[in-house]
Amino acid sequence: MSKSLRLIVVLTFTALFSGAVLSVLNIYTAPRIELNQNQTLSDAIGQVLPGEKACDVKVIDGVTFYIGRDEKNQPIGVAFLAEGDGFQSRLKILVGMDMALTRILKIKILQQAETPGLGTKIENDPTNKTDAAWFTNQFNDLPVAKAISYVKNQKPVAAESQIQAITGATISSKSVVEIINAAIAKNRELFLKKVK
Amino acid sequence: MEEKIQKVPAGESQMPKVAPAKTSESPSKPEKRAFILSSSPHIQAEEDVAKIMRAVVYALLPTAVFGIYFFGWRALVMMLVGIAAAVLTEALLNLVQKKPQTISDGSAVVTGLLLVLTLPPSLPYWMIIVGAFVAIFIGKQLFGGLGYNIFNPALLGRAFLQASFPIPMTTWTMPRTIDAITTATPLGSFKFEKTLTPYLNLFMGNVGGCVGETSALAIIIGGLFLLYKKYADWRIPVSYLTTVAIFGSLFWLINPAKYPDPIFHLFSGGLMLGAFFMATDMVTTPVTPKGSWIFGIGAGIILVIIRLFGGLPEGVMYSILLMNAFTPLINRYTRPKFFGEAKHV
Amino acid sequence: MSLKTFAKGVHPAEFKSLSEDKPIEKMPLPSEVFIPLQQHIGAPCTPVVEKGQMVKTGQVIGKSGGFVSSTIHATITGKIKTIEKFPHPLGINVPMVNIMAEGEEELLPLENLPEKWENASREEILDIILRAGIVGLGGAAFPTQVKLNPPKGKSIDTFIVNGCECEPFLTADHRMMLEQSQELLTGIRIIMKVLNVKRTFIGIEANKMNAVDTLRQATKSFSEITVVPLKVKYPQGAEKMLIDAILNRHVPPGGLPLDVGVVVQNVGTTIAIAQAVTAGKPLIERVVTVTGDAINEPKNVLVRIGTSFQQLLDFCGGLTNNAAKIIMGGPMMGVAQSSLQVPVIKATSGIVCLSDKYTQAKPIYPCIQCGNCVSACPMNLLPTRLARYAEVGNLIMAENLGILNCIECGSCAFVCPAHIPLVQQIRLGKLQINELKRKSKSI
Amino acid sequence: MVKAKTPLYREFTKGLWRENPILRMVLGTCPTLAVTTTAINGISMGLAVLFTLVMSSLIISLVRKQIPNEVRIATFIVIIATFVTVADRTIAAFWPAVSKSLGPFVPLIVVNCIVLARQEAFASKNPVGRSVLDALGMSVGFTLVLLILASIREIIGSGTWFGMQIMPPTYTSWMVMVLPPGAFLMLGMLIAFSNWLNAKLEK
Repeated sequence: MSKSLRLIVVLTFTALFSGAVLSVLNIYTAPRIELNQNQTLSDAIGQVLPGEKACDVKVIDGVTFYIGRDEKNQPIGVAFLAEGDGFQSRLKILVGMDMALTRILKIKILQQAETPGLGTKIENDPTNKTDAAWFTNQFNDLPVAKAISYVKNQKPVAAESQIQAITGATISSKSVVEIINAAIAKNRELFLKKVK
Repeated sequence: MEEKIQKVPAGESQMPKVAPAKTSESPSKPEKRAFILSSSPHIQAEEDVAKIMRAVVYALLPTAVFGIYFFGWRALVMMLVGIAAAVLTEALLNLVQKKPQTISDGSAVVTGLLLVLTLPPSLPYWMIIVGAFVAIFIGKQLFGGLGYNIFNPALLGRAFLQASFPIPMTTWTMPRTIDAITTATPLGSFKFEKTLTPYLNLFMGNVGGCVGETSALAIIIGGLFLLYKKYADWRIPVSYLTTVAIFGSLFWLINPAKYPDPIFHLFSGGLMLGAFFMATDMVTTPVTPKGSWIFGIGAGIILVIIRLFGGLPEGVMYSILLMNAFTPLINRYTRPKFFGEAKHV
Repeated sequence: MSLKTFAKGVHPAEFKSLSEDKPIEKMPLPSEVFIPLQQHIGAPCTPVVEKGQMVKTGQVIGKSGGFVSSTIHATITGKIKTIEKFPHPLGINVPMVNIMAEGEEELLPLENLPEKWENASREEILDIILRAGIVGLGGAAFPTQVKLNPPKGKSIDTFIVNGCECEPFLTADHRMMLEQSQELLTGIRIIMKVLNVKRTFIGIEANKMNAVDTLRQATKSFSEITVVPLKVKYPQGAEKMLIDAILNRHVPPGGLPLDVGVVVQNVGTTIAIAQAVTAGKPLIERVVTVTGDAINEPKNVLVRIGTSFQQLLDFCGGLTNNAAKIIMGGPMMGVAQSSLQVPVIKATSGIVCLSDKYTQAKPIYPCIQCGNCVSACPMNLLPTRLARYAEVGNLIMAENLGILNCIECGSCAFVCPAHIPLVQQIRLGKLQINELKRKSKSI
Repeated sequence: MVKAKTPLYREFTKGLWRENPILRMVLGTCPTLAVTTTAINGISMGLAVLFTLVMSSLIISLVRKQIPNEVRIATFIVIIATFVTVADRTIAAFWPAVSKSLGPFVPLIVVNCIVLARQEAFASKNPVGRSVLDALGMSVGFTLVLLILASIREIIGSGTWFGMQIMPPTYTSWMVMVLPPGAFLMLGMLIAFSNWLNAKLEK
C-alpha cells in the first residue's frame, strides 16, 4: 500500500467510525434534547400564564406570541420573549401578560449569566429565605399602563408600576425593567393591531 | 577611577565597615584609630522611607478626622482595626517566611489606613481584616514586599472586598446620623436617579460615601502637604484631575442633561483621595516625569469612561489599578533622553 | 535675574563657613614625604632617581611615561630613603619615592623659560606645563598639557575656568580666587594664547560672591573674560554641567568638552600654569582644604605634595575624639581613607574629617520607586534601574540605559530615601562592562 | 519506547500526584478556571473529561500501529471530538440543567491539552492496558483537583457544597470566589500549596 493511499484509508476509516458513532448517538439523544427544549419553553409558558392548558403560537412580523388558553379554551393571556443586554450578559425574559397587554401576569428569566450572587438574584436570590424569586415575583399582576420604574431604598408602589431594585445589582434590575418596558411598548401595538 | 572601586569592593560594603588600622608602613607616630570606609557620597539628604511613610500618615490625618467627625467613633475603630490587621499580617508573614521584620518601614500602616478610608462606614470589622490581609499578603508580600508590588496594595485589598462583598461594600450611611440611615453616594444617585448633590456638601464631605472619601477639603489639605514635602509627584494629581475635568466637561457640553458637570466629577466619589494618595503611591507609579503625566492622563480617561459608561458608579479604584499595570511599560517608554543625547552644540 | 545653571541636580548643605574665611596658610616643611610615581590619569612615571640619592626641591624624580602622562618632582630637599610601594589615597599600594628632609631647602626652578611668556610659542608653553608636572587639580588629575592640546580637527572657541567648587565643605578654590586673582588672570591669558580662543568665562557659584567681585575687578580691562555667577547647585562643577550652564551646550554621551568646542580648567590648575610659565615653579605644592566637624582647626593649607595626611591634620590641630571618617576630596565624590599614612597627592583638593554624627549606618530599604534619583540625576539617567541591573548582572540592559554616561556625582545616592548605595552599584556595573569591553577588544 | 519496567499501578497513580495535569503540568486550565464555581459543575466536567480521555486512549492505543505519523494529530482530534460530542449530547439529553451550567465548556474539551497530550505522549506509544490506566489516572487526577477547587470556591463563595447549605445562615458569601479572579487566586494557591508539599515530600 503506498503511503498516500494509507493516509487516505486511515483518515476515511476514522471519519467513518466517527460518523457511525455520532449517528447512533443522534438517534438516541436528539429526540430527548428537543423534548427538553420544548419542555423548558412550555413549562415557562405555563408558569407565566397561570391556568394555561393549551397554547397557540402566532408569529406577527417575526415576533412570536404564545397565546394561552384555559380548559374552556378561552384565551387567558399572551406570552412573548423579551431580550436585551443586562449588566454583563444577554437576558432572555419570558413575559406573560393579559390579552390587552396592560398588566403583567408573571415573568420568567429564561437565560442570564449575570454576576454570580448579585445580578443572578434577578432569577434566584438564595439570601432571601422566604422567597428566592422575590424579584421576578414583584412583576406578578403588575399594572403596566405606564412604563415600569424601579426604586431603591424605599417601598415600591405596585399601583404606580414600581418595583424594588436589587441592592448591589442596580444595573441588572434596571436592565430587566428596561427590557420588559421596551418589549411591551413594541409588542402591544403589534399584537393589538394584528390580533384584534 | 578603577583604584577607587577596588578599594571598596561592591557587595561587601553595603554597610560601612571598619577597616583595620595600618601599622607596618607607618613612617611617623601612627594614629591608632579605625576610620569608616564606604562608597561616596558620604553625606545624604535627611530622607528616609519610614519618614516618608510617616508623612503620608500625617497627610491623611485631616481626612481621618473628618471621617470620624462625619461617621462617628466607629470610623476611628475601623481605622485602628485596619492598621492593626495590616501591620500584624506583615509581621506574621515575615515571621513565617523567616524574613527580616519590615513593619518598621511604616508602609503597612499607610496601607491599612488608606484601605479603611476607602471603605463604607458601616462595613463589618471582620471584612476590614480580610481586606487588610489581602492587601498585604496578595498585594504586597507575594510580590516580594515593599517596592516590588505592581498594584497599590490598599486598592487591591479594596478590589478584593468589592468583588467579595458587593452589598456591604455599596451600602452607604448618611453622615452624622445615629442609627445609620442608608443613603446613596452622590455618584450613585446621579447614575441611577439623576439627582445632583449640592456642591458645598460635596466639598465639605457631608454626603454618603467611604470613610475618607467624602471630604474634598480634608483631602486637599493633606494632599497639598504631601506635595509641599515633595513626597508625592505633583504631576499625577494635576494631570489626573485636569484630565477628568476636561474629559468630563466634554461630555457635559455634549449633553448636560445626561452627563454630570466637571465640578461634580472632581469632588464626588473617591477621586480626590485617589488622585492625592493612591495614584501618587511611589511604588506603583512611574518614576519618570513624563511617565507621571501619562499615568495621570490615562487614569483620568479610564475614570470618566467607567463613570459615564460602565456599570459601576465609581471608577477611581479600577482606573488606578489599571494604570498600575501599565506602569512598567510607561517607565520603559518614557526614559528621559541622556544628557547630550538630543541636543549637541 | 535668575542665575544660570543646568537641569536637575541636588542641593546639599554647604558647610563652607568652616573654612571659607580662613586665608591660605603655608604649612611648614614636613620631615618626610611620600611621592607617588603616579598621581595622574594615564601612564605612570618612570623613576629617574635612586635610593640614597640626595634630591633638591623641584628636581625631577619621575619622567613622563607616555603621551598621556606627566612629570613628578621632589617636593622637599633631602635624601631618598626608599622607593617602594606604600598605601595611596585612591586605594591599593603604589610605588612611591620616600624622601627624608636633609640639608638646606633649595628650589630648582624649571629651565629654559622664555623671557616673556607673551613671546613664547604654543609648543614651548605646553612643554613647560608638561615639565612642571601640572595636572587637573580639581580631582580628576588629567595631564594638563594633553587637555590644552586638542587633536587636529577639533576647533575650540571657548575657555572656561571652573571656579564652582560645588562640593560641600571645600573652599580651596574659593580662597585662591580671592588671594591669587592676578596669577589666575595670568594663567587664563596663557591658556587663551595656547588654545587661541577669544573668549573666556569664569564660572563661580553664587555662594562666593566676594570671589565674583574680586575677579570682576581683576578682569575689568579684559573684555574677553567674563565672570559668570552660577546658581548654587551640585554638581555645578562637573564639566558637562558647567558647559551647559554657561553656554547651553550639551556634551554628547561619551564625548568630551572639546567636542562642543570648550576646554575647562580648574582654578588651581590655571594658577599653577601661571606660576610654572612665569616663575618656573614646578607643581610641588597645592592648596588643600582641611575641614569637617571632626578637625579641630579647619584651614586652607598650602602643602607640599607627599606630606602625609597625619602631618597635615596635626598642623590643623588634629582630629577630634569622635572622628569617624576621613575623606580625600569632597563628601559627594571623595574617597574614604582607612589610614592617615597616605600622602597628599596632586588631586587632593581637600580632606574632610567627619564625626560619627555623619556616619551612622542608615537602614537600607528596598527601592520604593520614588523617582528622587531620576529627578536628581544631571545626566538624565534612571539610577535606580541602572543600579538594579548592575546588581543582578544584567549588563546589557544597564548599558542600554546609559550606565556608562554616569559621572558618579553621587546626587542619586544623596537623595535616595531608601539609602541604597546607588553609586557603588552603578560603579561596579561600569567596571564590569569596561572589563568585558577590554576583553572582547583583546581577543 | 515502551517503559516496560514501570509497574502497571504506576501508570494509574502518576496522574494523581506526580504528573498531575493541573497541579504539576498546568494543563487544561481553561475549563479548570471556568467551570469550578460549584462542586457539581466541577465533578461533571471531570467526568466528561474522564469519559473522553479513557475512550480516546482506548481507541487510539488499539489502532496506534495503523495510524501513520503524518496524520496522527488529525486522527486524534477526530476521535477525541467524537467522544466529546457523545459526552456533550448525552449530558444535554439526560441532565439538561448540568448542560446549561457547563455551557460551552464540554465541547471545548476537544481542545483541552490534557486529552490531546495523553494521546500524543502516551496512548499512541503504549499498549491498551497501560494507556487506559494512564488515561484513568490522568482524568481522575484532573477530576479530583477540579472537585477540590470547585468545593473550595462553592463553599467560600456561596456557602454551599453540592447545593447543600453547609455554612451557617449568618455566613456572608465571598462573592469573589465564584468570580474569575477567585478562580485564578485559588488555582494559584493550590499550585503553590502542592509545590510546597512536593518540596517537603521530596526532602
